[in-house]
Amino acid sequence: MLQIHCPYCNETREEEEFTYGGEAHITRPLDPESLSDAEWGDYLFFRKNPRGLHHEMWNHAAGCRKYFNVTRNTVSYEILESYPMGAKPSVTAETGDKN
Amino acid sequence: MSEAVQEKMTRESPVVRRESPLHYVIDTEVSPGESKDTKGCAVVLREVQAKGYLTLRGNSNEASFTDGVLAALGVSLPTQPGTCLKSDDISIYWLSPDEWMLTTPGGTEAELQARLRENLSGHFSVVDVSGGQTSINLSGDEVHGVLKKSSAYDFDELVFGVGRCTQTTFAKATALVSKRADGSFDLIIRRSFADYIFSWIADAAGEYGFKALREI
Amino acid sequence: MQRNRLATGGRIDRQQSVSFTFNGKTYQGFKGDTLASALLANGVDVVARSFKYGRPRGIVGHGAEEPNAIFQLGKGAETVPNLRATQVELYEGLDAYSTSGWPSVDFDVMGSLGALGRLMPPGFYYKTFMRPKKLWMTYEHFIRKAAGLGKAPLEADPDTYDKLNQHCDVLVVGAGPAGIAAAREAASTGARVIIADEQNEMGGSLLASTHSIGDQLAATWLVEQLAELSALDNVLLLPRSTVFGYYDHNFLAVLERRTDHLGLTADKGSRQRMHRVRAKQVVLATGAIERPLVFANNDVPGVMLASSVSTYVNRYGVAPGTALVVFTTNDKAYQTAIDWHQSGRIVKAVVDSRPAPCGAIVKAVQALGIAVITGSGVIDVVGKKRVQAAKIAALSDDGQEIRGEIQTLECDLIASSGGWSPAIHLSSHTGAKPRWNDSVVGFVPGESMQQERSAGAGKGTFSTAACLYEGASAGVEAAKLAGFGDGLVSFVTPSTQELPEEAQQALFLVPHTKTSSRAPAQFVDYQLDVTAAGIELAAREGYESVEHVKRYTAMGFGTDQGKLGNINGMAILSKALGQSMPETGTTIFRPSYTPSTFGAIAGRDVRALFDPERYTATHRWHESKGAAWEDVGQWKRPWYFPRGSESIHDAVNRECLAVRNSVGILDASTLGKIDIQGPDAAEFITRIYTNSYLKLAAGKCRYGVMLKEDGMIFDDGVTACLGENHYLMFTTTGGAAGVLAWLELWVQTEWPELQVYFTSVTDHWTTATVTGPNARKVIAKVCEDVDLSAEAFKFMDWRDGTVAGVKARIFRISFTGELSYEVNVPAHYGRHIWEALVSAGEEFDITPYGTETMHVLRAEKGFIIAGQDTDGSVTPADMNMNWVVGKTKTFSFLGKRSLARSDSARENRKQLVGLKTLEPSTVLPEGAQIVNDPNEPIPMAMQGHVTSSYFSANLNHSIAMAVVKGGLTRMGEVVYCPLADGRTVAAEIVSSVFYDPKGERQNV
Amino acid sequence: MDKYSLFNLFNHARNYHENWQRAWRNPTPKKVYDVVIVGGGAHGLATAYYLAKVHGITNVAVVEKGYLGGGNTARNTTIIRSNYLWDEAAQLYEFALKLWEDMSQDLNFNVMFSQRGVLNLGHSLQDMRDIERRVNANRLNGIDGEVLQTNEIQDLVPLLNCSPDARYPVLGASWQPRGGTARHDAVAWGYARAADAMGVDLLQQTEVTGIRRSNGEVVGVETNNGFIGARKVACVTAGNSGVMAAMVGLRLPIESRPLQALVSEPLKPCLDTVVMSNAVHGYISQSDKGDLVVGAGVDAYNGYGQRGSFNVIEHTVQAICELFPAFSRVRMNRQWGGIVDTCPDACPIVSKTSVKGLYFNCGWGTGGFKSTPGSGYVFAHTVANDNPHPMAAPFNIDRFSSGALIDEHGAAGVAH
Repeated sequence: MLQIHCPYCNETREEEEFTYGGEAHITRPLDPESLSDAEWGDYLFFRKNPRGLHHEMWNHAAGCRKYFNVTRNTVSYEILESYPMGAKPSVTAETGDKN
Repeated sequence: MSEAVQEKMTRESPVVRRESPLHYVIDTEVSPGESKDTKGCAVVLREVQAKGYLTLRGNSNEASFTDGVLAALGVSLPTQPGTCLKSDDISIYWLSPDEWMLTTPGGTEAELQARLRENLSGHFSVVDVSGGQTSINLSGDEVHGVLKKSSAYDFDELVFGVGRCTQTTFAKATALVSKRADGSFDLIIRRSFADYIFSWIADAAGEYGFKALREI
Repeated sequence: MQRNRLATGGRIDRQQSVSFTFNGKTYQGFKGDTLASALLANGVDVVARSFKYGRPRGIVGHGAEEPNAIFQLGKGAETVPNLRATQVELYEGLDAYSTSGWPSVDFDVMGSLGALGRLMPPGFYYKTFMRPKKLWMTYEHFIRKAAGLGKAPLEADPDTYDKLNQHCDVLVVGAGPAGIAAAREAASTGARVIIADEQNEMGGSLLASTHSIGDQLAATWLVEQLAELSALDNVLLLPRSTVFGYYDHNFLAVLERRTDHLGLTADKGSRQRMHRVRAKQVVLATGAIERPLVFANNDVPGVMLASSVSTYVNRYGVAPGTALVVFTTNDKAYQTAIDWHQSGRIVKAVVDSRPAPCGAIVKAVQALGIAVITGSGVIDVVGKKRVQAAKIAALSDDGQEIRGEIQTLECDLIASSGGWSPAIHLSSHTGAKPRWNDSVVGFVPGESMQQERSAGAGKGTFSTAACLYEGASAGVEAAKLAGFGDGLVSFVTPSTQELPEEAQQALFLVPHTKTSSRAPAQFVDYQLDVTAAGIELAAREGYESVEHVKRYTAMGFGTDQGKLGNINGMAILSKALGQSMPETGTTIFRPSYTPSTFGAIAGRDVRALFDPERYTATHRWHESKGAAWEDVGQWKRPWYFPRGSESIHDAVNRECLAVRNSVGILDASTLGKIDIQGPDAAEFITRIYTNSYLKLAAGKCRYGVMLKEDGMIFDDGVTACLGENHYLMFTTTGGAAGVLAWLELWVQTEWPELQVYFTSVTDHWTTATVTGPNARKVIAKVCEDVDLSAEAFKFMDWRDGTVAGVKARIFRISFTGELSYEVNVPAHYGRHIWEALVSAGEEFDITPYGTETMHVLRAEKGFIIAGQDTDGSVTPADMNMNWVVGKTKTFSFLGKRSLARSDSARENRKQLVGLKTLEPSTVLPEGAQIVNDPNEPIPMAMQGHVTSSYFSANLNHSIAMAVVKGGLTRMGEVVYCPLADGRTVAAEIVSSVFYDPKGERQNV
Repeated sequence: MDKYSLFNLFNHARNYHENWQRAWRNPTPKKVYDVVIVGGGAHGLATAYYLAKVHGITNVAVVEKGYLGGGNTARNTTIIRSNYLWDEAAQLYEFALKLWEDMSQDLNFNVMFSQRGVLNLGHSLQDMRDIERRVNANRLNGIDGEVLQTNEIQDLVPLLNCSPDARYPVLGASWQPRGGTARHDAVAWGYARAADAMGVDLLQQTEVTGIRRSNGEVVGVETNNGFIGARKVACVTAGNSGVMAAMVGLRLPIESRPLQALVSEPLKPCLDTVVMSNAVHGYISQSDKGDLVVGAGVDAYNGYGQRGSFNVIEHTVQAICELFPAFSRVRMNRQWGGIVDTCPDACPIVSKTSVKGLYFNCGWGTGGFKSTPGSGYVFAHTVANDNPHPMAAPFNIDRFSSGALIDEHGAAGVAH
């Protein structure tokens, strides 16, 4: 069972306090009407679903109700960082799993 | 006096009855601070006298906002995550970087809201949520036992001292928890969950000896 | 008469005699006994029959590894199946039964048909019972009867269970020498320490040890250590507590048995307690489990683990036999010969598979005049229900072949030791890959995946001195990493007079004169009757992966999870495949380490506390009026208010008529309510809803529909403009939390530039809906400061005012189609206002109504209920609600783009229509499917289904809402609903608005 | 191939079972195959079997990185039913169910398909509306099913808590008598043995590390044991579909999530049907060995760890104790997790791809085991004809652009 650091409460809390928000950094197209059905479908449904480092959204539902991002290894479940909305991850598949 | 007039008067000054969420659950009524037959009870729950509750939202990075709050309440806004600041009758609890819970003596919530609106400008929000909350105080030697049974948050004094507050899971509901200097804990909970949380605590505390009081 | 009880010794209290029954017969034991030690003391040999072959089985071990002595305790509601006698503490009146053997363990029918066993090789059931096909369910019936151990209780559990969430810096698992040293060292740094141990007494191997530590007996040293530990308030000792699972991020589940040692049910408090432990660091000091040797007939009662024999002698003062043969591959088991000898019983011989063992302990044993037969092994056993003799043969140096004559040595007890397997289960739970270690002859914990380290026998370190040191080091290391102490070991490892050990021999299958397939059964997994021959057969048939073998033979699937058998089994497989142990690898251990009670895992979240019940402020009033309840999410809502003996239909018809003809009152407090403030509030709401709120004036309300980005409706409700940049949004009861999270999601992640704040006010307001032609009259009686006239206070307006002395907010919105006022007051005045309205309404016979009547009334008006008439696959167009979709909105509101997708925009989608049954009194079942041609053969082409259906007392005929392919273009057509009961109901497609189509009644 | 029968068991017993043939060979890979199936789970093995049996394509290899049937085949709770809501899904699962009914005889391997019936409980008025809707749809689609009242349910399941005082009382249930359970490992082994007998090569311990293409067409797979040529490559790698797709730069509308289950200690027969409850989030059956087999819902987050969160187990066990108060004293023996590929509409993808010669069969979510024979059958057809089987057509990947989703969340929900 995960323990997640909330960057707003600045505390590590139990998974039960959070809800999962799916893949992070998916931005809504600015002009949806200009997209083809396929492009729009890609935004709606298609995900990276990587085996390894994953940038994902969590919501501190039972705490501060804020959404934030987490970099987590989807195999070991190790969480490498939590960072607020709008920020960029410091650990990526490119920079590699520090540990 | 004609019936019509009588009828009119009673309508103008009707007897308004105010009921706390645990009104029908806790029989033993006490006045604030008063204690009653809690001997041998290692856990005592008391629903504290009705308070006013306001949810305040705004940008604490703007001095105008923080100054406004200080001016309106005489208490400065806690900006440290998980902390609360109190004056004699007003408490401010940090809920999130832009959200706070204010408590004030029952009946003063409207006036307090007005004061805030006078002193605040720009983008903020004040909402009266008095009807939706109640405060319960948990005390006694086994209060930590009840907390451990109810929440995965670590309330050990090493981690959670006076001046701290946290909104967290409590059984299958949530609570805003803070600690008093006397070692007891205050829980602010939502009205619709009050019956459930009460039954949960009564069940959890059963083995320790449990008493519930309601302040009127 | 406990014939195997020694005159002295053991940790039992001989002053306290305890009587218990086993299979109906009464026996005596002592306080401090386990059920197993007491049975052995009483000379009970056969305690079970084997699963497949019905062979007699006796007690083999003394702890979690015991495969045979699996019993049913007690009867009725308090019975517990499948308890391990070696872990059951004896108490007065304990009542135990074998879980196998028919008619009894002493005479078992299966056992008497021994020869049949040959027809039951591994996987025989995959090869048979296929014909005739229709008989399989009959075959299965008997297979099921034959399988299974104990019986589940048939009544509700009389006990309660609870959970404590624990947080600590260092959790130590196991309270043997290593664990105690670790805990003591970690505690000395000031760290918060928890030490948990499965047994009733802490001490592990020390409890049965005859060694001394320093200048004290191990037992005395132990007492001092535990006293010191329990005196510290930064240490929590958890005896009788099994750490059964090790989960991610150092979460460990610990099951504490609080009262099981006193009786089946708890007198007060919880029977068992689960500790949900978050530990910064963990020390695994879980010890090791002795491995039996695999030889022919090694399952005959009287064949035991060497360490178990020692434990029964030293810890329980029980000598389970008279004449002992020790069969070992290592030095350790020689201690058993010494212990047995010192108990005054005969040691026939120590049979050692090693060609020339000459370690110190070997000499010590010989010095006692005990015969040591080297380079030999016990290859077979004489006896059925009890060992009568051991057949011993000389072995080749590697122990793989028989050399020379076979001699028979009479004895009634064989203590075997094939070495020790570290208990790596918990480390394995974390995903750490076990490593094979040749000198340990076993798997040791792999590289840590969590903040944990192993110490002592659990990682292959066996001498007490070394365990103490390793434990201490692990303790300080863990503390340091948790932020306490300097990581230096403070305590000086005391001296222990342990003799140096010689290398053991790796021997996993003792040869027989015949090949395994023809030799008498050589058991690897006792509980599931898995033999060496079975494993070799699996390999021959191509089941080569260790997982395949496990699954094909069922090895390790028992309640002991292969604690005894797995290593031997894997080794036998390796040999059959001609590969090394590392190549074969091991199966993965899963929680639970030992079985854990469902009730304890559930905790207190059962029965009334299973899920919160949410109440409105007027709940008790409804209760007092005998409301029937509907569960809506976690809310309890009045469903209808039956009077006297009214059926639901009578009550609902009465309520419906009352509302349309006079006035009714509904508790609408459960609707979600969200306060929205900020300069961009209107813009934000307009992006979320399909219609626009930019021009909504203060004092006005508007109805809106929310779509997910896929264009499908997920919630709806009215939003009111309370003032400049200030709105109140109503959501459905079930949707409240989801909608708030949805709003926060968009403003926090996608549109942070929009200045808007949301606050849930659902609980703050009590909402009393007064609806019906007389609604205005009722409100007028309790509210004077609002001009209620149709001109001043219009439909879809709201006003602030005073109702019965309470500041209130009144909305003129209507879900019934009648003149309606929704009175909102802070919930602490909810009951007051409700009663005031009811008494004000008395003269109009104001009628409280529930959700069912609400549903009927809105259906008469064709108003949808999100979640009933919608199912996540319908668009506003499908609901015939294009009027609520803003065509001219500049911003592409959520879900808009999806509406244009080829499938979402296509013709002939299912559309919301009304249905009128041709036979007016027939009410279609909700969920009925619709076809065009009632005579069409199966499979029929379904056109849609009925989403809502009621009898309308006001219209005096049934009404239904349905989604039908192209329904909006099919008005007047007749469709058919073939029902499960054989009826086919014909209905006409009509408008979904059945009542007051022009909407005049709500505008008066 | 050795015939499996009681008669043969006698014969072999006389020779101490020393002469049983191997269930399948351990072949050395050929240079090139007509079809390489990636993934040696039951779906992949079934695909191979039907390619050989129905389409006569026997130059086939099944490439498995671990051991046969070692993924979700070995980790599921073996529930089989076909009472899905929408026509497309119901047809496919019902077709599978019909194949299940003959599987043991067809494969000459007893997969112990036990048609003990499946109950889906309803705890709220909306549950009951959904159940009525689904059962009516099933019946008109020719699928057996009925709606049971609480007292009828109590007769079928004496230990079920049917009290009206329960927190979420049982208001009714859907009942599919032909549903049930099967011996999961046996399904993989049965298909493997039968496929092998027709010449299919089963290559275990062979991990695909890449898919080789030349001018847009598949030509084979790179593996840890070298390159294996293939005219067509069919991926059936539940729990890894995204990773496979990434090898050719494809993305899928799939998220891989942990799905957990647990078993009790073996008990004498005490539960004769499969009981599922979406509302209280748990489902349970009793295996022939006597274990209570309990399933949980899918974990909230993506994960390939074959582990989930313990609180999911806690909630599931709470549900079981709520439904079966007598099981509260029963004990959990073992607990584990699998990885399921979940699609946005809880329906699978059986589809050609933009890469010629590359096919995907994935996204079965919680429906994988019960669909095994149907999945293999229609996928074999799709691969053999380079054209989707009519029953597979609706499960084309294009539906995620057109919006023609087949939303089975209601019917799939937590329950399997």
